[in-house]
Amino acid sequence: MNLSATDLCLTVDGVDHLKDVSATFVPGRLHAVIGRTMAGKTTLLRVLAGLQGVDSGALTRQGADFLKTPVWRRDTAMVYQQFINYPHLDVFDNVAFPLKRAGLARDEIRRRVTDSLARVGLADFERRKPSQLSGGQQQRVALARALARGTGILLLDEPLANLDYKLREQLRDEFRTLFSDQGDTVVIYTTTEPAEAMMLGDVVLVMHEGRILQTGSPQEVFERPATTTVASIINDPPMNIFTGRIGSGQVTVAGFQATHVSAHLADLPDGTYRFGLRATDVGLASAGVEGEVTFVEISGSETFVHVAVGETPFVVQIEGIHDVALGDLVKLRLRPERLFAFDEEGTLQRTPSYDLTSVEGR
Amino acid sequence: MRSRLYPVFKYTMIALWACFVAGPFFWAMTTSFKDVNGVQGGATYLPWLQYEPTVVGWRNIFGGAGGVDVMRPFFNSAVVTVAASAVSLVLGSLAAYALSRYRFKLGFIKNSDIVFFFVSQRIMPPVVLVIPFFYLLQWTGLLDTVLGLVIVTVALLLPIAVWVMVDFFNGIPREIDEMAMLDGCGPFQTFVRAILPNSLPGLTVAAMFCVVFGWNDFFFAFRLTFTEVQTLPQAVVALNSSIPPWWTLSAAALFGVAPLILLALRVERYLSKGNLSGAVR
Amino acid sequence: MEALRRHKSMFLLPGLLTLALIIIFPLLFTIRVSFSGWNVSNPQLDFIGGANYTAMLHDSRFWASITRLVLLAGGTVLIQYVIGFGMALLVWREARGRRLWRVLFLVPMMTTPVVMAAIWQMIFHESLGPVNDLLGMLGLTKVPWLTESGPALVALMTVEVWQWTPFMFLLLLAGLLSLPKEPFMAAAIDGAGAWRTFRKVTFPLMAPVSVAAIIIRLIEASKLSDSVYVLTSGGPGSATETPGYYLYIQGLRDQQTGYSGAMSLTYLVLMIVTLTVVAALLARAFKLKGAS
Amino acid sequence: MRNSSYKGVVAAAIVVALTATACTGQDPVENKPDKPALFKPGSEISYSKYSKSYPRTKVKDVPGPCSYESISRKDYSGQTLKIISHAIPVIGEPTQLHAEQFEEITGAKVEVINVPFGELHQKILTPLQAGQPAYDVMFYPSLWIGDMAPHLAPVPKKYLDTPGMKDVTKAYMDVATWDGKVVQYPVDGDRHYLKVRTDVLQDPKRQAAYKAATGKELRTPRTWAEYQEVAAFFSGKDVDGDGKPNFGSAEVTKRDDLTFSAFISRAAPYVKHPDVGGGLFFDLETMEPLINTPGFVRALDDMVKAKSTWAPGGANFGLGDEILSFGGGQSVMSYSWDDAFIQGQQPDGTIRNKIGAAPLPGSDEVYNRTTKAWDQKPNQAPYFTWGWTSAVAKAARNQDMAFDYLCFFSNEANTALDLTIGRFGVNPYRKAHFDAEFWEKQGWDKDVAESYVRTLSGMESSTNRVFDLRVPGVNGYMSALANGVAAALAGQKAPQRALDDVAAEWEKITGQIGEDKVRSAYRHVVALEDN
Repeated sequence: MNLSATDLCLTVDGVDHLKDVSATFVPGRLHAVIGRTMAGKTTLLRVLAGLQGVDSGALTRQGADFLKTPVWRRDTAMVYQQFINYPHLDVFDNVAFPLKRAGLARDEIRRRVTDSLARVGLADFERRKPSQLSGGQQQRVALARALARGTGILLLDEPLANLDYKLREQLRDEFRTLFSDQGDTVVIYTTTEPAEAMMLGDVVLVMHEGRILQTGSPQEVFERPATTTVASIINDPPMNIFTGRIGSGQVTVAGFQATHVSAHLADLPDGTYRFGLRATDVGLASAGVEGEVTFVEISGSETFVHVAVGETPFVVQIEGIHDVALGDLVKLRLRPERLFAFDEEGTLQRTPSYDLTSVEGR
Repeated sequence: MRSRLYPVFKYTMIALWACFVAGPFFWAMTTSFKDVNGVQGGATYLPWLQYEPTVVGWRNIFGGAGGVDVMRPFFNSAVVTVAASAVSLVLGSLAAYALSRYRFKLGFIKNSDIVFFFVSQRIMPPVVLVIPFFYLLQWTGLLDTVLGLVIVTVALLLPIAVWVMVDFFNGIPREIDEMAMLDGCGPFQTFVRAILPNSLPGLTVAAMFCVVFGWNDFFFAFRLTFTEVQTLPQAVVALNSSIPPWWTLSAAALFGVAPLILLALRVERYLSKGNLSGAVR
Repeated sequence: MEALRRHKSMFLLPGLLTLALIIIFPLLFTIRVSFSGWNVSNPQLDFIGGANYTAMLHDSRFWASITRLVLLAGGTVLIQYVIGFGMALLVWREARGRRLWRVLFLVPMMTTPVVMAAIWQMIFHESLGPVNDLLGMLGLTKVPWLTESGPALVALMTVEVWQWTPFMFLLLLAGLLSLPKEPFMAAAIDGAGAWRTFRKVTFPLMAPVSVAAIIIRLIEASKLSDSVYVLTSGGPGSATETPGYYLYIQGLRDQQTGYSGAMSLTYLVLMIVTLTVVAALLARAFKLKGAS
Repeated sequence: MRNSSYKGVVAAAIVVALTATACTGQDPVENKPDKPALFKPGSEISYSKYSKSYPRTKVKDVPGPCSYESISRKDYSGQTLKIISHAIPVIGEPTQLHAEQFEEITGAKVEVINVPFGELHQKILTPLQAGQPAYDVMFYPSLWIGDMAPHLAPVPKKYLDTPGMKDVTKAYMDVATWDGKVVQYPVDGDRHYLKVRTDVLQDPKRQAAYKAATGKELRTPRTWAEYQEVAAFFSGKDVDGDGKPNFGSAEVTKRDDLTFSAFISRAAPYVKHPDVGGGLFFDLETMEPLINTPGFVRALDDMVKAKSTWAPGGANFGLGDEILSFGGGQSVMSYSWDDAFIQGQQPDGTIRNKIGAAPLPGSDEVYNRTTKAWDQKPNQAPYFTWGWTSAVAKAARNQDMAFDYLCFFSNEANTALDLTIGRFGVNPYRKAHFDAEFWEKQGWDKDVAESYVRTLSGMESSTNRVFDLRVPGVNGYMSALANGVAAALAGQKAPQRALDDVAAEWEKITGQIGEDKVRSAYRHVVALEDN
């Protein structure tokens, strides 16, 4: 029942859309594919769905060559970022469409449609046309259609991306229930939002420039990002990545004495490293690395202060509202025990021992 | 901001143009109720006041000596137009769908070249085509048959259908096709169940163009048929003699253009909704 | 959708092959016949080399008809564009009886050109037609509409403008109706007047539609012959003869099939080249204007 | 494979379609035995039941093989006769009318196609040349005989022996004959002659005024020079007091209409020298065109000068315009076929019985192409302009039925009625038609009827006749000629230059068709002229 991709490659006009992508997707688990825009997530889904061919590589399902199976026999449902529904059909018929194609009995169709519309909270909207619904409702219709079929593979391509913030949060929470019981279905969910991936994914795949950089449980990926790129992708705001030196028990950044070398880095030989530090682990202080404030963002109860230390940008996330002005010179305090250390190529060397309870939601 | 004179200007222009547009219909209408006495003395406009109206022109177009029988030509025109339009719409939509959704490459020939090939057929002057068509139909035994005329008319209409439909399909998100396929439709089912139902406005516009150009074709129908497939324009032109009976000619002309005027009334809302906009971009 | 490679030709081929079959034979036939002496009393595919083409080079009537067509088509299409655009603008938004006007303005293009040309022939009749009668009421002299070169050309252009302005109107109205609203709001906020809005917003936005509509009409106008046939028969003299009509005379009426084949091909090639060039020029001209 | 099965379906559909059409075709011709006649011998025949626009006139069915009585014995039920004819009404309307009658009395189904003049030649000839049995019976201008003859069925003896055929004048039997065989079925006799308003030309007051102005007697013009003087005198004057100006001359001048015939009428007396044979349009020996010789040029000069005497639009008159202009009283004189005259004599016409017929104007000198000099002698040359004729295609499925239709079309009763309806375009071609009494019965004044009959029969007895250029490709020659004439009338070319160009064009056409082919056809024409 596994869906296995081996060394999938696809190049279009000289740009790698997929590069040596190998992964195994297991039924009953939700695979969250996280990556920035253009990372190849959508392409991967389209290849899995059969909407897009590949240059090389293999795709097997239950041991059979899945690449040869045409789209309409792949037993796959897909929910698009852009709330795609059949404009000419009403909500009920939209959801019933695949069921009719599958040749189900009328009663069964009615039962399943009603059921899945109820699950997405659209029970009273059966006879509306998609154009008469809000964006969130349209996406629910698409979701209901995908769920109603009970397909072997369910693909969700950034289903929340085009919704406003509140709806997104609301639907995200609903998704957790919706996907909690997926039995034999391989669920693959792409997103650019670390929180979504962490919350929903049983397995997280990190993609960048057509490659899968890391696969693992959310904790694993979050705690042990294999590279600086992964580290930056799976954190929001992206993890601060900067170059520093370890020497004489001190970490030096941009010529400033930043902090002492914490225990988990103690066995590293002296030299130049790339360090990663989450925005929450940087603070403003009276002493430390000095930089200039370039931008201040206030979001709810938090303030994000963007600071340029020489060429290196930092984001500092602090509780409460702070009176910092553009152009101010500030000093950054780096929490030494939270430093991720990578070598100069960006490969993970040391991670901080992490307190799991601080990961949101888990 | 606008000056108060603007509405005056606006409705004056509209009225002037409306008069110009309606003029020939008015003239044909008034002439169709004249007879030789009403015509010979010079231009007259109003029945009873300026001439004694008769229905002789109208009677003459329904058979009888000295007139034409428009009913059979009407039927022929309708059959040929509907059949050729239907074939063109089917073949044209299929081809347009392919050209809108798939990429073709044959040497240096790409999609846009194929679209151009279709559309460029409109550039062919009918007079260039008609002689070869004559022999083509003769060799296939299709001269003077409805089928032969339909085939030839398809050549005229297919480019129009492709032109309108390619752009219309381009305006329908591809994701709908993809979703239909994911939902278990093969390519053909996808086209029929997911795309066509969403293409009704485009199909209406394409159908209207097909019907207009099919119905109004005189040249091919005239030269590729002998007696069996007289179409309406032929019946009207049969009255264009050295001494044309203007009243009968007018009545026949009005009868011949009436169906499409009724069509215009029915499809105006489709046309005005901007459904064509894709086709002109 | 590469997995569908196998299916795509299934959609394309029926239409493409049908058209190719219907079109390619006539083209080949015309090419072949243009090298033959096929005429009314010798209907055979013999081979006479390029004699037809040589004769054509010296056929001043043919070349005159081409020049005339360029002027006629260019002139009428320009007039159609201006009027069509004007009328589309007038009934685009708020206008009393908008639907009525829209339908009425469409009607002429729905009518059969040969049939309506017969009606126009009555209208332009010098002694029995209403045009001269109305001119007389206005105290103007009668115009020999169909018997003198200048008036005959005017009459012909009038018929063409009547018949096909609706097509222009339709395309331009469709274009106007699909314009985005934002630029107009922006212009309104800027306090732009009607004329400025038109010049800076409407016209540039309509440029692609305009180019397409003009090209489409030019293509159709290049075939102009039906109305010539009924209205003036190319007369007086050959003052209103277009290539389409001259080809008809040579190829069909006088059955100089071989010779008309040579002219047909030349005409076709000239039209394709001219229209391609015109299309490119128009696209550039409108783009420049739109940018300024 | 889906693909191939799909193609298979298409191929099968095409095959089915082709077979279907191929099978619906020719049924074997097997004429049924005669049925009882529907008419008693000598029944009264009238058209009034077919349309209100027909005169109430009744004539007797003249017994004979073509009569209503005889034809109504035939049983052609289940058969179809396909006919092509000119547009309605000229010749097209009688074709239709007699088709309807033929259907009624024989049970045949008759399909008539009416085609505008400009299309007729091509529409008939293309299928004939392609071997396509499109039409059984064809009506067309008789001068196309050179193009049509190879495809026509000779008239069987049975029909040649009918009394109606025997009564056809020699000129029109000649016109119907090709290579010694009668291949066309005469249904119309045509010629150009002069038509004048006698109420104007014979009005003493006007005669005096004319004399005062020009020093000459006002009379029916006998030469083209006189014609021009008279026309110029009346042009622009209101002669009938209706408040609108009248004009001198109405002529057919529209290029693609029948201008070439008008021009030949004007040229005839200048170019047809009674003592010079061997061709008028060509020198039969060398096949060199004579169309640019001084006689023709003089005629074109005349015609250009005549422009000032034409009504508005007169420079683009088709035959229909000419008919309405003279027949409606707008123009004082006109020359062409009978139509304008018959139109003027319509019962409700404004100039009924105010008109007269006369031979075409002649000339005071005639060009002698052998001596290349003008001979000073009065000359008249009647022009037997083409008229409508009919024929049966060799490929006609049922020749009997086709000829029976023509025989019925032209039976005495039908012809008598057709002759009186101007728009039918059927004109006297039998000796019996040259009878003033017949026309007086239609309400014509005696002198009108007599001038008409005298003019027509006078032409028959002339020995200096001009015929059309009845050779293959005649349309090409005539359209070249019309182009030249039109160019001169439009002022685009001087007459000599215009006709030089026509001559060059003619040589080219002759080259294309083949000199021998044209010569052997032209020989027949010359034989008629040089009688």
